[in-house]
Amino acid sequence: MDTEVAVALLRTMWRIRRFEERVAQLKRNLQVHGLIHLSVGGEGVAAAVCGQLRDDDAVYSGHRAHGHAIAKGAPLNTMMAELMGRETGLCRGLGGSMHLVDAEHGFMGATGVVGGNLPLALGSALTSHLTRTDQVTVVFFGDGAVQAGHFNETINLAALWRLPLIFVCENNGFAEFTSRDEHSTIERVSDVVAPYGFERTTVSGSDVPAVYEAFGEYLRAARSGSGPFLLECLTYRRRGHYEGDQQKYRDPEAEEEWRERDPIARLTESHVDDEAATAIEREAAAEIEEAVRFARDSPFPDPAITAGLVYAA
Amino acid sequence: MDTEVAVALLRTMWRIRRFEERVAQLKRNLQVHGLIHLSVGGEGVAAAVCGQLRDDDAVYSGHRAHGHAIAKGAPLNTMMAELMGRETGLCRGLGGSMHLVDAEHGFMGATGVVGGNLPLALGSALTSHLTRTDQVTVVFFGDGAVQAGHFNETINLAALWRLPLIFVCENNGFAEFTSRDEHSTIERVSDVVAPYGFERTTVSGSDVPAVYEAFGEYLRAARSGSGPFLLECLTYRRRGHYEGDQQKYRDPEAEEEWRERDPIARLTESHVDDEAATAIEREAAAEIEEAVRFARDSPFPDPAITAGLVYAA
Amino acid sequence: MSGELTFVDAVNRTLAHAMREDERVIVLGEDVAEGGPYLVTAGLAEAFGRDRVRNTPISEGAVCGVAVGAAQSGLKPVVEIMFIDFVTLALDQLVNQAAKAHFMSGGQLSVPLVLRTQGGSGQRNGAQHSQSLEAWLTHVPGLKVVMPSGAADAAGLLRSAIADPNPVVFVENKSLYFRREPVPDPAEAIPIGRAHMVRSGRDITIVALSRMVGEALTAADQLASEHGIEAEVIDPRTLVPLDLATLAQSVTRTGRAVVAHEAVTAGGFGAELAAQLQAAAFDYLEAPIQRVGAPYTPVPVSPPLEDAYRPGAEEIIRAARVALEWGQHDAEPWEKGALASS
Amino acid sequence: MSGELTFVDAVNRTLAHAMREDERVIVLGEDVAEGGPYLVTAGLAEAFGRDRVRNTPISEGAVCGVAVGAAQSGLKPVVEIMFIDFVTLALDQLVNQAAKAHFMSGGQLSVPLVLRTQGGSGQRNGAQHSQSLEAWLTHVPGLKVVMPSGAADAAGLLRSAIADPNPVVFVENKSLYFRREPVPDPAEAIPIGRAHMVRSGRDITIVALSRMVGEALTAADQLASEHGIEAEVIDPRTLVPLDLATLAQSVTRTGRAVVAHEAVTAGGFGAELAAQLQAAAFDYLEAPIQRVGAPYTPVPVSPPLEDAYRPGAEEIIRAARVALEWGQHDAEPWEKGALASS
Ligand SMILES: Cc1ncc(C[n+]2csc(CCOP(=O)(O)OP(=O)(O)O)c2C)c(N)n1
Ligand SMILES: Cc1ncc(C[n+]2csc(CCOP(=O)(O)OP(=O)(O)O)c2C)c(N)n1
Ligand SMILES: [Mg+2]
Ligand SMILES: [Mg+2]
Repeated sequence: MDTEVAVALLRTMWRIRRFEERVAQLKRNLQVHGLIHLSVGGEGVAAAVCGQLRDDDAVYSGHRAHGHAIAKGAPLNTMMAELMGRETGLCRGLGGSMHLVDAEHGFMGATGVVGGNLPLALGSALTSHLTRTDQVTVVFFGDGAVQAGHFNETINLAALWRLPLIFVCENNGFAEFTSRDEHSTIERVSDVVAPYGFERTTVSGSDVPAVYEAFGEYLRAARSGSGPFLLECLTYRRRGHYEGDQQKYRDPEAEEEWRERDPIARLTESHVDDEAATAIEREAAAEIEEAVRFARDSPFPDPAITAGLVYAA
Repeated sequence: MDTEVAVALLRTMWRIRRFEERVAQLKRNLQVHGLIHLSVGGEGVAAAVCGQLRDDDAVYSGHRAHGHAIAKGAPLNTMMAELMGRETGLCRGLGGSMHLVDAEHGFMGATGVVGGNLPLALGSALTSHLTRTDQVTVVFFGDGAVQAGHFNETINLAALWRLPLIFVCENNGFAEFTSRDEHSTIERVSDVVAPYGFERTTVSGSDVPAVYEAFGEYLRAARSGSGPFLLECLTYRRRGHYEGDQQKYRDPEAEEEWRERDPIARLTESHVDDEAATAIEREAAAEIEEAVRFARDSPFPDPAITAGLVYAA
Repeated sequence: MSGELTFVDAVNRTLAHAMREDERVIVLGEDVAEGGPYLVTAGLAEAFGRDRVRNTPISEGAVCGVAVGAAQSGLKPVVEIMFIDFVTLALDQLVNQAAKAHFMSGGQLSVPLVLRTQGGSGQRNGAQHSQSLEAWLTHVPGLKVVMPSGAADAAGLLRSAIADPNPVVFVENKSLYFRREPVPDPAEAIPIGRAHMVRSGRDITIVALSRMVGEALTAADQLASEHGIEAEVIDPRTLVPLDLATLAQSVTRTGRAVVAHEAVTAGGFGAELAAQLQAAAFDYLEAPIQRVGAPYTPVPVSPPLEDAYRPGAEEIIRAARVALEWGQHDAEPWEKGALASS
Repeated sequence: MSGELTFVDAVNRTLAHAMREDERVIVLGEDVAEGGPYLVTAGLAEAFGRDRVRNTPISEGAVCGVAVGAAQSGLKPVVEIMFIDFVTLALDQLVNQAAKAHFMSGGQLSVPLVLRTQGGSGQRNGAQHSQSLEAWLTHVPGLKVVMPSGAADAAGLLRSAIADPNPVVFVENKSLYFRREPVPDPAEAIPIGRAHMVRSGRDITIVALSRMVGEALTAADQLASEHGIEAEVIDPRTLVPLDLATLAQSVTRTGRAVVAHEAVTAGGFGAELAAQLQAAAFDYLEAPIQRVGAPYTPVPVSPPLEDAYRPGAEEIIRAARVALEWGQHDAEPWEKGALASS
């Protein structure tokens, strides 16, 4: 991976990290509300995947979506405003953390239903196929979603219809408070889909160049109309399932180990000099402060707007 | 397979065959109503599987369930009465062809929802596990059910909880009017479940001794508490999806081929002398006539019964 | 031009027309390329190709989700759930995704999909293939719900449903499928949200949905010929949005109303109609709004039981008479109520 | 003996009590052995083992089906759907299997299961984690539907639900979870199908569900202190079966009624209540039944929007005043109605 790319990815990762750490603080201070799921420790996947996409490629995600949205190009200001419930928010304060959408940048939506966006992403890929564009669709989901029926229904349909869709599973080994071995006998998600015969692989989500390369290969193939593909990234959820989670199930050893595998630290070490990295981090932090300022300065929406947004005209 | 067993299975198969052929006639004569799905050509599976079960083993099935119910011991008289909507019917005329239940003989139910009984069967196996009995549960389903989300959800749970449940798939290569290759890229259902790591196999459903033996092995294991298992039987639907189906999708060649693989003809040829076979057939036909008489002589239920059967007391 | 068509053919022709007119319209569902069990989609695959008329596996949830995603990205999918009983498997996609996407995205997304399905009893198909579940969908802001009562309306309403930028659930009734009536060709769009005054009358208003519109007309004829009662029959055509004004104006004139559908009475859309009408026409009511629907049981399969279960003209007449004779009995009021609504 | 308990602890203690009393009672659902996000099932796995308190994968449909099968074969499962919003994924099992098994089998099978879930807005969780969908379930013959309004009722009703030989949907409201009140130990079973007269009054009847019972009491206090109006507040406690007699007797006495719930008004259970009450008490009504519920939009997430969305005491007072002042205005009647029911 050349330095220019690494720097760009590092920039995205720091924007996500600082954004989410700030969101955690704001949540404690009751300025951000509701169920907040952070991806601290897993930013590498969002950066390496979305960093290779065009604005007109579609990305779908789930409840842990801030990183994906940022990496796909959603502006920090309007994202922060959305999380703080402001009128200037991406979704005018109607969506919130679990339902971010930035259609302009092809972030077609998060969902609070585990795995709920898997079939929607397939529908998006169907549109590309039928309208003969070279747009690619990517859907992010966790290992917990794999045991939901709509996962298998979607995988089967995707294989059958051979659509330009890339499944990106962030397998952090946990769904809420229970580890993967209480959800399935199959450890690796790429093994779950083995019978369907499409290409799939598992990489470490902390190894950003590896994610970048594996995804890039699938992307090029999907761009020319093949698919589907499944990329499984092994990640670690450094914070609780949601902010406020007591985390009684934590294994301190694993945590130590994974802290060492931090994707930001690793990519910096291998590809970016310290000075540049520090500058990137500072820049990101400043952008986040600006986003908080923007959000704070924005008014809350007028409750009267809701009635007019139930139906499209 | 020794002759005694073969004779018993042949008896069951003829009862199913004659029952269903008679039902087809009655349907044309408007004495049997609604959606009627027959298993003509696939009786071997029902006979070989249910023939090895005890009354207190539980069987669940789907919309094509007559054979399973008969093989599990449901009386022909009350079955026919149920199909003809009579008060003396197994379910007092409230269930009909797709919802047969004979709890006394452990036929715990058919369902009109494709694959709908898969998780119920798992629940039944959970009860055996928790109450420490050696009862085994069997669930029949078609290849069409495999693409429904609840199939994978159930398979995953069964593997995870290791319950004494035997999945029996009757893969006839069709779901309604479309062939399996329009439903999935995976031809064999036993391949679909490969990643879950439990025992599974595929046999010809026309080869009754093969079904008997494969199932028998799983049954013995399940009896001592292991599981799950999946037995896939390749069968052929000799009649339409339902009675009245125009069958435009029929491949006449395949039909000829499969007619030759008729499980009744094959088992007779290999294991039972013609005379005995003819006697068995006649006996079955007579039983069916008696069942039709029984049903015809039974009154229709009084509409007043329905209100009292919505809730258990 | 106008000829007699069955309901099935009216829907079929409208689908073909929409597909011809707009490349973005696609059809997907189980066996749709083979026409489906009722032949509603027969011939479409031959005319428009199997890319646009897609058979799907038995995966109601994901297929509905595919339609949502396709709609959000520029297509106009018409997705079929073969029996409304199986909408139970697709509600997450319909309720949590389709209905809320426009709202939750602050207006960025829209979901122009039509979910066609059919319900209703009468074919001895049993409790899992005979339900009428449209009421659930009227409780979900973001969905529109359309229930045509005949072939011509089906054609005109389906045109509007396909043109609509929102998710529209189009609920057919299998008992209507093979009834013929004149259907204009091409069918003109019938606007969503406007009720149809099917018969006018001064004595009582009958608001009827889907198959019950025909039953209401039979009832009205009999009330007229045998009792000299003139019933006004109104078909709301669309449950969401509901044309309350037309309904309420009628009831304020007649002072009495029966609301009738095939679904179970309790928790059915008739409850919503009754609640709205008693509020809207209170000062003009001479009798409580009477509801007609199915009894509180699953659908039984035995013919005489299903026949007894199934509401029709007779039940409408009985309810109308309760309303018309109101005040002439002495029973405790809640007993009267129970009588009328069971 | 009786001490103050939260709603969460009352449910927890009742589950523990039932599991101790009857080996057949098991608990299953996502993360239940860890206590779940609200700690409702905390400690049960430690006390009764992970065989009887089973964590499940995110497979709402199959898990609900497992509960049905377990119930049919002799267990008494208490299955949890973490948010009622996800009951959309389990409705096939609940509606097509659990609710109909006893009926379709002619009485051979019974399904003694409890499906616990929670709904309601107020936590800024957004449109997919805040719904109130109980009305759907009241439209399904074969299910019972219970909605406790406080900790003590939750304990007593849950006891009955677990003892019931039928599938019972037990709908909690997350806003009530951490409120404390005295709860007897052991809780006595509160019968399913009997309403609770929470406050008596002669001027108007307020029928309120779940969280709205507390809001109705607040409203009643304010109506009394500021306007000298004495409101009667009734909590049906169970929606199916419904204790219509108690409700109707009250309304025939007061002549005015408000029905209030947190769910969207349109298509909500308030429609059923209004429809039944206007039929049962027609001759005694001085004003149309007023409905209070959420507006016809998904639940917005921004705090001031969600606060405006969420119905409470204020909306009940407003509705009560419409009923109490009925006849003093001159608007067209359907405008009044529209006003009252939006
Ligand atoms: C259908 C559904 N069931 C349950 C939940 C509650 N829930 C939210 S996140 C979650 C765990 C998801 O695990 P995973 O998919 O692995 O994602 P992760 O949180 O690990 O990133 C659960 C059970 C939900 N949101 N949707
Ligand atoms: C959930 C659901 N979707 C659709 C249907 C309509 N339907 C009835 S049978 C059937 C095909 C089933 O195929 P398969 O499982 O292979 O069984 P077979 O009929 O071949 O025995 C379909 C689609 C249904 N009954 N249930
Ligand atoms: Mg996870
Ligand atoms: Mg098949």
